[in-house]
Amino acid sequence: MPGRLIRNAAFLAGGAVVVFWIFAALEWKVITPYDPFAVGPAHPLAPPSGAHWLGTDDLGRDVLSRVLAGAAPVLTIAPTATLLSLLGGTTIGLVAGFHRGLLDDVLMRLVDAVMSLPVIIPATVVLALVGRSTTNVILAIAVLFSPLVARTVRSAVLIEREREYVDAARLRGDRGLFIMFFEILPNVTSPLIVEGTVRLGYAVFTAGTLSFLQLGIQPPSPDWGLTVAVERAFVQIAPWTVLAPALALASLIIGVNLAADGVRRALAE
Amino acid sequence: MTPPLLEVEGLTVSYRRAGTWGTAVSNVSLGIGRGEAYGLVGESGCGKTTLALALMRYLPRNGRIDAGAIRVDGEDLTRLDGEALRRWRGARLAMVYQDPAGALNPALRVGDQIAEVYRFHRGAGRKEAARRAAEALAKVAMPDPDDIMRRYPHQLSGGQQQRVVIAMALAGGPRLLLLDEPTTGLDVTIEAEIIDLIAALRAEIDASILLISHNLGLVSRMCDRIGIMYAGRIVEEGPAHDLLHAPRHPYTMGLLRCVPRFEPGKGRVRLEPIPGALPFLGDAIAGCAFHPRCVLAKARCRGREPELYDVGPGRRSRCYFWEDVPQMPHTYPAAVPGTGGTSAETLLEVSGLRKSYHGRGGDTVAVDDVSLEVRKEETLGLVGESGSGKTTLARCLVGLTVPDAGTLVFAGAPEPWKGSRRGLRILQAMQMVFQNPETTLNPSWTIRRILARAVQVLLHLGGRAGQRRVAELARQVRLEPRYLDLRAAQLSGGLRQRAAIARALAGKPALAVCDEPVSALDVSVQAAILGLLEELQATEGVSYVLISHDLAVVRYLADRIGVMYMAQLVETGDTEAIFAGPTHPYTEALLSAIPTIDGDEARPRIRLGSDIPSLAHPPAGCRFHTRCPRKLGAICEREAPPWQDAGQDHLIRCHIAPDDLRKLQTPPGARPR
Amino acid sequence: MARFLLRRLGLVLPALWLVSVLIFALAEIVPGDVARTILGPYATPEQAAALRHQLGADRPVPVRYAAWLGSFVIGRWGDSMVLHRPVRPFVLARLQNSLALALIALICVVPISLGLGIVAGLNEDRPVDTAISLIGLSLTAIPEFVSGVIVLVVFGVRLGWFPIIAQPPPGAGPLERIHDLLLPSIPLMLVLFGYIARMARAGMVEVMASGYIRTAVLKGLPLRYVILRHALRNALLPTITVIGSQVGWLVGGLVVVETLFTYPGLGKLIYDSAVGHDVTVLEATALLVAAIFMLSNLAADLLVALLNPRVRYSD
Amino acid sequence: MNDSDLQHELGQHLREELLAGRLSRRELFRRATVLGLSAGTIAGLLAGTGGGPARAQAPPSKRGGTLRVALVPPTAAVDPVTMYDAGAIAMVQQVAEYLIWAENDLSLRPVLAQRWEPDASGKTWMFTLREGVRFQSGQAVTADDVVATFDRLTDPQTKSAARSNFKGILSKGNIEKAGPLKIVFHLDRPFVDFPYLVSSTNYNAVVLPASYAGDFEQHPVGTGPFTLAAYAPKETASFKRNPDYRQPGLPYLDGVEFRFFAETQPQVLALEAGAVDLMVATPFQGSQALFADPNVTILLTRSSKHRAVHMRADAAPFTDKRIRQAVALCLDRGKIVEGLFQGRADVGNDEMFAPLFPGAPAIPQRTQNYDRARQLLREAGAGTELKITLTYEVYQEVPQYAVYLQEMLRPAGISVTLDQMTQGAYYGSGGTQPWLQVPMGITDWASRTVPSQFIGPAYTCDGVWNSAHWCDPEFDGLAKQYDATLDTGSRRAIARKMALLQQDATPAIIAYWIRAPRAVRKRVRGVDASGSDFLDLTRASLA
Repeated sequence: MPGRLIRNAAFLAGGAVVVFWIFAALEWKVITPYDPFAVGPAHPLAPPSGAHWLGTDDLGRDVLSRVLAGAAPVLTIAPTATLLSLLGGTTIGLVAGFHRGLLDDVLMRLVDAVMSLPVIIPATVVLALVGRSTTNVILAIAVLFSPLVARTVRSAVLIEREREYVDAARLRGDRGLFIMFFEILPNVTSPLIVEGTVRLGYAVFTAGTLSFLQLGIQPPSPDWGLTVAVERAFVQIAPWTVLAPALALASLIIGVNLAADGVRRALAE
Repeated sequence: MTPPLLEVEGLTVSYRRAGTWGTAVSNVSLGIGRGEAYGLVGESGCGKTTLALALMRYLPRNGRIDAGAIRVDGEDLTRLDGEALRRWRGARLAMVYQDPAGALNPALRVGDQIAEVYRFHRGAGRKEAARRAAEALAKVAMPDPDDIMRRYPHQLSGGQQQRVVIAMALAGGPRLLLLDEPTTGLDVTIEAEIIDLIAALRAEIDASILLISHNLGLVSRMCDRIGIMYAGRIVEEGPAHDLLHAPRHPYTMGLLRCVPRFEPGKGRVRLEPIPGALPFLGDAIAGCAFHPRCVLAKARCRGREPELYDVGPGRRSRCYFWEDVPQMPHTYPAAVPGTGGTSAETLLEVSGLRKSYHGRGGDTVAVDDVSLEVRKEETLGLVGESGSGKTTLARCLVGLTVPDAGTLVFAGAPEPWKGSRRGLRILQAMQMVFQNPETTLNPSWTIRRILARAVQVLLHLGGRAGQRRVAELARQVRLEPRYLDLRAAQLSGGLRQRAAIARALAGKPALAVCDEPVSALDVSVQAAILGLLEELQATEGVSYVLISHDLAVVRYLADRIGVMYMAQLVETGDTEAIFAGPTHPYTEALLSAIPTIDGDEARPRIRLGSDIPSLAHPPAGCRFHTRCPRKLGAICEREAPPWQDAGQDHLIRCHIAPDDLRKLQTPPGARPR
Repeated sequence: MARFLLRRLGLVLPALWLVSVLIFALAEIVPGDVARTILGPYATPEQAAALRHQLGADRPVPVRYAAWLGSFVIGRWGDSMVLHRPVRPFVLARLQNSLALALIALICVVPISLGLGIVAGLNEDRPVDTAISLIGLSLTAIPEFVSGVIVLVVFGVRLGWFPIIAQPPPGAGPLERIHDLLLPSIPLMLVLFGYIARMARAGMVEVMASGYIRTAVLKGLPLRYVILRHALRNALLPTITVIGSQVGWLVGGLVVVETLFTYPGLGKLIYDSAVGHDVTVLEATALLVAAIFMLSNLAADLLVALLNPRVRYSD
Repeated sequence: MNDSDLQHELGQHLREELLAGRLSRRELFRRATVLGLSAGTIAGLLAGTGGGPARAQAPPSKRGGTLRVALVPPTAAVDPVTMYDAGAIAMVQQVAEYLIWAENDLSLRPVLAQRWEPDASGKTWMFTLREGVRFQSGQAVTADDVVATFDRLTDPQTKSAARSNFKGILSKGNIEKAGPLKIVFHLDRPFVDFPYLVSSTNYNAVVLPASYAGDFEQHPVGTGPFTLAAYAPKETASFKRNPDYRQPGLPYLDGVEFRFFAETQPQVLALEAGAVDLMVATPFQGSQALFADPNVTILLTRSSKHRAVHMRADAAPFTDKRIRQAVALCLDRGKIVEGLFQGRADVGNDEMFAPLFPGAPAIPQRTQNYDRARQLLREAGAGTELKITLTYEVYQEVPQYAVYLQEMLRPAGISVTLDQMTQGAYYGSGGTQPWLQVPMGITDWASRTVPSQFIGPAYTCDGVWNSAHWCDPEFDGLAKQYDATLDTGSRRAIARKMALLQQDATPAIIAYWIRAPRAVRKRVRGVDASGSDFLDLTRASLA
């Protein structure tokens, strides 16, 4: 599998972008030219210059430093939320797909209900409910994505459960739980990985949107979605304050999607 | 010989997989005369389908023709492209595919799909094309062509779909008809009808035929000349009769010896499996491709690859030692004392088994009131076409499916139907071997872990004792220890089936239900597995319920046979008694439909009229009356036939008494039984 | 076929009921309350409590839910406690706006993305395919608020081609309405393009590798005819389902774009009523969006069934 | 119109103060209007002391046209009695009028009330209504309407926030109809600035017909220059010219079109693109583009609008006032005003007498002093690292202010965790009202015309909105005394004592007093900025 990945140009490009942002998220304290939180009332909204390559924001803080530091919140929220949604989703999908019957219908109706509302609405209400903090954002995204993961896992399980090795396991007298988690689960990891990588892209997208609606991370965090939300008021006179975080967010999502696409192709071959 | 219609010269085709190119067809040359039927025989992975696709210039994107020429009527197809190639296809060359359902567009009416050939090749208008399409359908013996025209593919049976494909192929008036495994997916009786149809059509249109198949019987019946392919090369070629009765290549001889033939009874003639495994498509090959598995192989065979030497009138063989082939030593495994059915003690007794599924259009009865018994160390064969209910019956026996009614008594004690409520005793005692080697083993487990788990659950043997039992099982199924630590994907079909059998034996079962255990395997590998099952019965004393649609396999292994038709048992009895006759008219039709290699008992061909009725609305009275050549009359349509005894508990469910059946079924002057 | 319809409709109702319970419960525990929304921060707690009592907002939750459900089921959507206006005309006017925007976005983006998706599918792994796939992938990745801001400034303010307040005057003709709504629909189109093009491509690739296309080609039929008559119909089926699933988002999920372009759509109304605690409006709009989502999915599935005889004629 | 002898005597007192340099001309003019002196008398007092009042009005260049206004939408149904947000207030102010209009310089302009005068004790006020004024329903305006209006606002059952302003000053039933156009207010305690409480400052106090039943949107009846023609919540509101408005020839405009925007940014874009002519509230943060736009004029007025950074005096860690003082000493107020408003605000001094208010006591200005702050923290035993949480709402420049505070407190060893909430959540509901409960918070205060309107509710022991929970009986006494003293000289002395007391205790940091900007297109005439985002379009016109 890794052999094919390396040869896939899209994967390399996407991977490079993602690695860059991960590096930024871990090392921003070292690599940022200025302290991203240091306020500079003397020079708010200064255009890009020698001193400040990407200019300064409304509080005079260096935009480049904040964009680099901004990778950290997104890259803690999105992967964690995706992982949680994978765990939750897989369990629901396994149980629903394997047991069928009433349990399956109820779970799937729940999935329909949650999915029928555009992601923003439950997120709004959930975050307003439990208050705004990074952990709550992670929980909100995980809760919202689990049904989608469940749906994918369920369809994969529906195919596997008809396979003869499952009958053989039943024939031995193995219990449902063992069959689900030890026999079937290892064989649905491939669609799970694909779903996981796709979810990661959406998690970054949703985390950014939640911050934009000021429901997610709190100032003075350099989070990109939040920065775009706050700085978009100055978009005419200081477009760099909005474009920098916006393009950073877009680049990360594209990077993740390209990498995901590469993984999917490699798995499919 | 008139100039050949098709002339293939030095054709070499290779595929690119994961970056590396592997040759699938290497330096093949063959010729087919006008109106001649050429049979191309080979097991999976020998490159026969690749050859067909290359002829049609429809190789997938990762395939390419490296060298060679394909001349039809003198024109080299490898030179043609674009419009010229398009005109050739359909008009000069036509193809019939293995999977008829997949070959028809699900979203278009069948009539339109045939008519469009006339519109494009014969320039016919819409109405004219429709008329000729209906005509074509009539030609392929389709009842009520106008109704069929308006139907969609999913509304037709397998047999009907294949007939439509044939009609489509013939619509362009092709000079060469390519048939790639045309009947592999069909039931035996339907297959017979399609074969007869092709034979009849051949006479009408003066097109040559290239039939590709793995079934020697089928090819011997249909074709004038035969070519045997192995690992992308033609290893032997010649007139059908001469080749089959006096093979000049070790592989051909091996194939003939491993196919269950129609000599009576088991225990005397053991099948001779060809040792080793089939090479994967594209493996690098040194010297003669067959030498690793060849009994006659000598040092020379490993050197340069032999040519196709002339070995007789129109006969060629790619073997240095072709003269030694007739005296090729046998590779019988050690003869095993045949115990077959001696002990009368009943192991399993099922009575009144009924299982129905409630679908949208009311209930479909899959198994209707079946009673049977299996004796110790005996093999009961269950034969029937698809939809006869034999698999459902098997799943009910082992507790995977819960029937509506019926009782099951195992070794004297009644047992619940639901698997999860069965005690360890019966779980150990009754296990199942499944059909498809691809999915019978968990792909992410190693063989050792699969067997260890079975031993752990069934015999509560963990740790060292468990490992010892696993090693013992591997020995019993002749699975070398080095395979134990591999995953299913890394094993060949035959090895996987051995592992599956080992898993079934984990709990020292008394009865193993085998659902089509060999039908998904190549012929040479089938013989090895059948031999293994037979050996295990002798050494472990395990009895089998063998489920198969292949009468030859059942005849070879089974002591007693039950024939099922549309969810009902129609005949039970000892194997020899049934083959000797008299038999239920359906069994008679089944027997006659089996294509046998020339020279075996040629049976009078019985054609079953219409198609198999739908199981949801079975015919009243005797369910076979709609297709029965021996139908008495109204009685068959009204009353369900009683069980009639033909001696030595050979029971036949038919209104015709057994003796009358015997008279009807013995052709004048045939050898008395 | 009818059975298929009945069964699916049967599933919609329980799901919708589940949505209403979900919304009521969540809105109930969101901090802040309707009295505060009406009276503002400076009213004393006693005054707020008095208003809550007057509005019956202090009754136990199940009682209020039952009262709301009772009237909602018989068609009385009730009045907005905050705006003292009947909910139905207000919400339906907003629905009309949302549908107009959704329609314009769909009309513009569906043909383009289908076309390009099919072209990509026919030229699998060739440069044109990689290009289209990459563009699709990148455009879907850009959140609406990012592309919205950029589009707003460039076309709205700097170039002035389009009005930045996406509210066509009441008497505007269809052309003018489309012109005014084009700006907010651009971010939607960018997101949708990725989804639809990728699915169309995947559908085409799968169909071109199928048995019946091989048969059609080997029957000597011209390639263009094979694509149009045989391939296209089966390739587009999965795409219809994708489009169906996006309608729900297009109608009710655009709070971000509606805020940016001051467009009075359902998305913003749901957001405001959720934060402002206007439960009657929230329930009506959320259920409306949920119903539209489920019905559009059902419509898509029906269309797919109609186009695919295997389902249409299943006995 | 003759003034009572009391008013004459007070007038002379003001002239002496002016001549003694203890009173500016502007303060004399303002003080005189409060006391109800007629324009003629005021002109006499100012005679010979410099330029006349700068109220000359340039003649309008063009009549007619429709003015398009951008503002925040009303959050709830529009009802003058309970309205509190800028959107609803602006709508009502086009249709209805007050007894008195408080100008930006806090002078009082008679509207429906022609004259008013206090008695000697400042406890009883006599108001005379203007004659011949009609409601838009055609019905004449009488004392009954005014009595009903104020009974409605002081009714214990009312849900109007105005009742808190009248608490302890005016109670229901004490409003006496003394004639067809005469009303007498009997106050609970002397309140020299009472006219402000019935002026536009108390935005709920518009005069409505006695028959008003709380359904303003259905029956919008007032005496204002425009009538409400159509209203689509959260979208648009359109007004038509009131043909028989009490001032002939006014208003100049044919109509007004309100377009509602939930956020500032779309309003800025709309104004820049010319889709609207006037932006009711133009917070500097977010509208910087307009300040540099050639075809936009920025109207500016001083106001008492401010942000109070309260620190609860009754809860850790701020119980010790030295810690509160230390926090206050960390702020560089000049830098904050420069960063947040580019200088468009006056530096505050942690006390309630804003530069806007006349007679503001000049006490030493508190400036940044980290050493003193660190010393205070050591004395208070706060150790080297003080952890505090600052809660605040997302409103105009408040979030940026919070970040400034966080940065400026760090050098003193105080680490601030920011807790941001929406406005709805910050003001809370039922039991939880964060702005009155959190240890440290930033609360936005709209402009008021009189310091006691801040001091009473927020800094007295029984103050309804006392976020800091600060209680100093001496301070309360001084506050009551301040309200009751007519004489400006002694009032300033009391104010000085109160300012020193409050600055020392520092219940809340008042770092700046915002100047309220309002952006208009060049062609808009006759409109003024407003500290409280009020919108008076009586004299508005389009060039």
